Amino acid sequence: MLNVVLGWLGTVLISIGVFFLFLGALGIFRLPDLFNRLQAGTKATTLGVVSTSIGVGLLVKGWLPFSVALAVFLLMTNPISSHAVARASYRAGVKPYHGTSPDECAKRNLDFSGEGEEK
Amino acid sequence: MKNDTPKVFKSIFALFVVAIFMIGLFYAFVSMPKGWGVNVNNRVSRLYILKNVRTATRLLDSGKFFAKGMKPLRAEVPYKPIKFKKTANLEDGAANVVTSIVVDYRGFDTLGEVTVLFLAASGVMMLLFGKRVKPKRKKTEPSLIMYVGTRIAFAVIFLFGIYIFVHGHLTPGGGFPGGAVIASGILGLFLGRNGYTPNHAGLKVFESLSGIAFVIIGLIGLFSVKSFLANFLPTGIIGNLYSAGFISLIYIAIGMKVGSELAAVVDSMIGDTKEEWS
Amino acid sequence: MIIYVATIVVIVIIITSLIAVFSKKLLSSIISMGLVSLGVSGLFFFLQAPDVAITEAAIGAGLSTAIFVIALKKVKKGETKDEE
Amino acid sequence: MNIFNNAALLIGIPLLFAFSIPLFGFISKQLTKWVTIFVIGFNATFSLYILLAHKFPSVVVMGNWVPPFGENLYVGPVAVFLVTVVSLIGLLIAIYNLWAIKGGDVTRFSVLFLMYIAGASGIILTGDIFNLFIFMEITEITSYALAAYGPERRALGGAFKFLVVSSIGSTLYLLGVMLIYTQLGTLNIAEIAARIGQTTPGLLTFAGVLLISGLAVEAELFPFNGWVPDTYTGAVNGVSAALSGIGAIAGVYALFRIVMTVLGKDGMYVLTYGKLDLMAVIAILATATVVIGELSALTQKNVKKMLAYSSMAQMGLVAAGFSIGSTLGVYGGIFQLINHSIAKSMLFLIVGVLVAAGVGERIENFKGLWKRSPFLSLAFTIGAFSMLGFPLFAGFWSKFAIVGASIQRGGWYDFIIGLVLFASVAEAFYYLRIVTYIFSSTEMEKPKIKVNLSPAIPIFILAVAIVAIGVYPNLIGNFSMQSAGEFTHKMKDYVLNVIPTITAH
Repeated sequence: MLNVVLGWLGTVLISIGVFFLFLGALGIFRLPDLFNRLQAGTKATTLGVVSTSIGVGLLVKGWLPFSVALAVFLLMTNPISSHAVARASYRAGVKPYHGTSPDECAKRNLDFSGEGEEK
Repeated sequence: MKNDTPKVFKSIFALFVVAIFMIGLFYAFVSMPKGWGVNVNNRVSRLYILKNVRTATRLLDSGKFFAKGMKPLRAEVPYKPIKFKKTANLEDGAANVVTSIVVDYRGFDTLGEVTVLFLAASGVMMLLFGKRVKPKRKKTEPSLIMYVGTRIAFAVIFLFGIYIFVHGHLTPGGGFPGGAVIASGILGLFLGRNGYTPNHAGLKVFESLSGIAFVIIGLIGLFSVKSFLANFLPTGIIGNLYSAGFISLIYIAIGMKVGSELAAVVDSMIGDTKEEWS
Repeated sequence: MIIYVATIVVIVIIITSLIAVFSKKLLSSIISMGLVSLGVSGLFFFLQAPDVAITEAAIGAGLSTAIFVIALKKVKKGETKDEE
Repeated sequence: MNIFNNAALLIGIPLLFAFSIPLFGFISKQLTKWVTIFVIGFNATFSLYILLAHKFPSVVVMGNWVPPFGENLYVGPVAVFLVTVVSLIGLLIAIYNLWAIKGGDVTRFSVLFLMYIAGASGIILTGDIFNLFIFMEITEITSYALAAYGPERRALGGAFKFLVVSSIGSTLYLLGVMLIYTQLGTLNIAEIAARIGQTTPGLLTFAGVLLISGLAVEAELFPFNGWVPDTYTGAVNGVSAALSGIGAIAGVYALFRIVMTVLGKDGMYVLTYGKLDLMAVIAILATATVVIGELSALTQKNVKKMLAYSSMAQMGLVAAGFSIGSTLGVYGGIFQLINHSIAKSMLFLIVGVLVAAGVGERIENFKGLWKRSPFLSLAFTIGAFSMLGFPLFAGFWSKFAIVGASIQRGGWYDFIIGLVLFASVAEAFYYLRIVTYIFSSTEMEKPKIKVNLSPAIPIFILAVAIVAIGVYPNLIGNFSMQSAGEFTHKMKDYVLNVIPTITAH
């Protein structure tokens, strides 16, 4: 009984993951500028990969600890790396899509000069 | 410096050299016997284990195998055929066969490889040696997210690196990848905060001590089993954490060494130095 | 099945290595070198050498790419200093 | 306890101390140089003991796996003799470095210098074709870093050239090793040597060409020696001395161990399997090296560059001696190699002292040196006479042996006589030019050069060694003769000692 439930749960999780991965891919094709694409790529793939890996962990016996560890690691690193990419590209002078309004970064005039925000 | 050779000639020459090389390689592989690999009948193990070792001991005792005028070598150490199947199914007890080749059979090579890495790191540090100066241009301060995130990720990466080299004799991996993983975690720390400096003296001490540990393990083998880098510990039951003799010890030493060395290389590359010659 | 994946990986390796050779910018050369290393590590995995694959991924794709980028940055800094 | 099984210490102790020198560096920078001297001194005494005890050959087993399975060191006549020479010259250069190396990262310099000598010893001692590659890497990586040491910018250029050339070389060598491994399934030199006939001839030819190309980089043979002049000129003088005195020995040894023992046939004259007579190839390369090296050295005004080209030419002579293939030829080659490394390292050390004293590297600067420093002038003259093969100096006997070997061999090998004569004439021209400059008088009064004790000791010892060998050539001639057999009679003197149970031949 438990196996059946776990199997269904795993399948559903994998389906959700695959759907979000598809959405991420679609977003990378359709969205206009770097920041939007990055958002689509990261947000969708984070959820997609995490739920896929947990689903696989539920389906295959004994893989759950590994897949949970994988998911935690992905949750920690994936957003940070895309945050770093976005920040670096903004600083390097990549202009956001003109429909992006308001440009919070420009408005708040964030201190990028290197005088430390926090030490 | 200006180079007047036309580009076309250069390209033609390069193509010529590459073509010769490729033709040679192609010819070499075509002329290889069928099977694309080692001729199994001539394999080392067959030649020496299945056919010869039994008779070898006898012939060695009679001294027939030595050339005239040559004293028998290893006269004082009697020739012992290797006993396979000492452990469950492998002769040195490592579940990961690659590891037993790398550390046990060819441990001397591995010591050499570690030395190569050590020397490369030493060379980089020697070239970039100098007084530390503050960078003239101000660097961008990474955001808070990076700062916190890299620190948390570092713990996980560090743990993973340690796992890789401690389980080197059980699962794929070993000292080199483990050390590299640890070093990449430290690289993340560099990215996370400006002016992050690891403890230089600590890195140096770590590097030296782990290298010394490797050589001393070898020397213990020399003085206990009379052979440098010999496995002097019991091999245990295959698949256990405490098995395979000294392989895990050596992998721990290698992992610490590689990790601290690569971290030191990254550190000396990132830091700005000014040359000074007294 | 795995032979098709491996073929795709090999093609990717060839393309990225050509980019690494012919690209005008050193930075893109370095990045594509990292991609070559990643592909090679995948190939090692397909060829059932997980040890080598892990090592290649950690050193080739991760660490050496980073060190190359740092070195490039250092060299460029030196160039600008000389010009000034 | 048997001391010969402990020959692994020749590698192990330098490694142990190389790893721990950074710890000594915390105490004092000067201490690290003394540690280097101590360790190389240990190597020198230990190998000298083995050499004089006459109990080799012995096989040192690594990791308790007998030769074809694990790795082994082969402590044979050649290995012991060359290791002794390498560590003695290394010891002298380390004593010189005590004075010469200041500034920069002295700790790392000590590490690299120590490992350079250990790597060269490893190349000579090892009995495994892949382990040879590892030690080659060790020596080459240390050489790049050592050659780049120093405040001068040109050092970096020379080191970079060496880096590019020798990384290509070692890749080619590795490819050759791979081809042989696919054929025979073993990496042990003795086993490959015994079973080399089982390989496909075409593949063996290609593998042989790859191996020779890889090893010729460090042996400074013609198409692969473009790095020599710039690297030698750019490097600090102690390092140049080490490169020409130690690296050359290891490179030539590795090259001829592969060509003659691994790829060669057993017997009096070495021929090769496959479609190519590799010894003829070596002879052609050696001829080209000698001609190009000597002609380039003639035109140089910079003494250091001249020495570099001369070093190239001398290595060509060594290779020519080896390529004769008979025992006498190999004897001449080894003898010439030893003489070259003694004399050339001494000349580089002298130039180092002169540069530090503000004399300079140009030929004109040597004018009137006799009045400024009789000791250095005399030593330089001795070295120059030995290089050009003046009778009663060391170089004479080796050139004589090479000529004798080529006469004995006959056939087209007679041209090596002409080669040696050409080299001697050219060397006489450019070395005697400097010697006349040294003894010519100048009107300008220049201050005397004060030579410290630390550089004076090695120069003195090397000069005395040259004269001693010149007067009594058997001093090293005996050892060279003992060594020569190992290259030419590979089954009797090498293979059967390593693997007594071998059957396939």
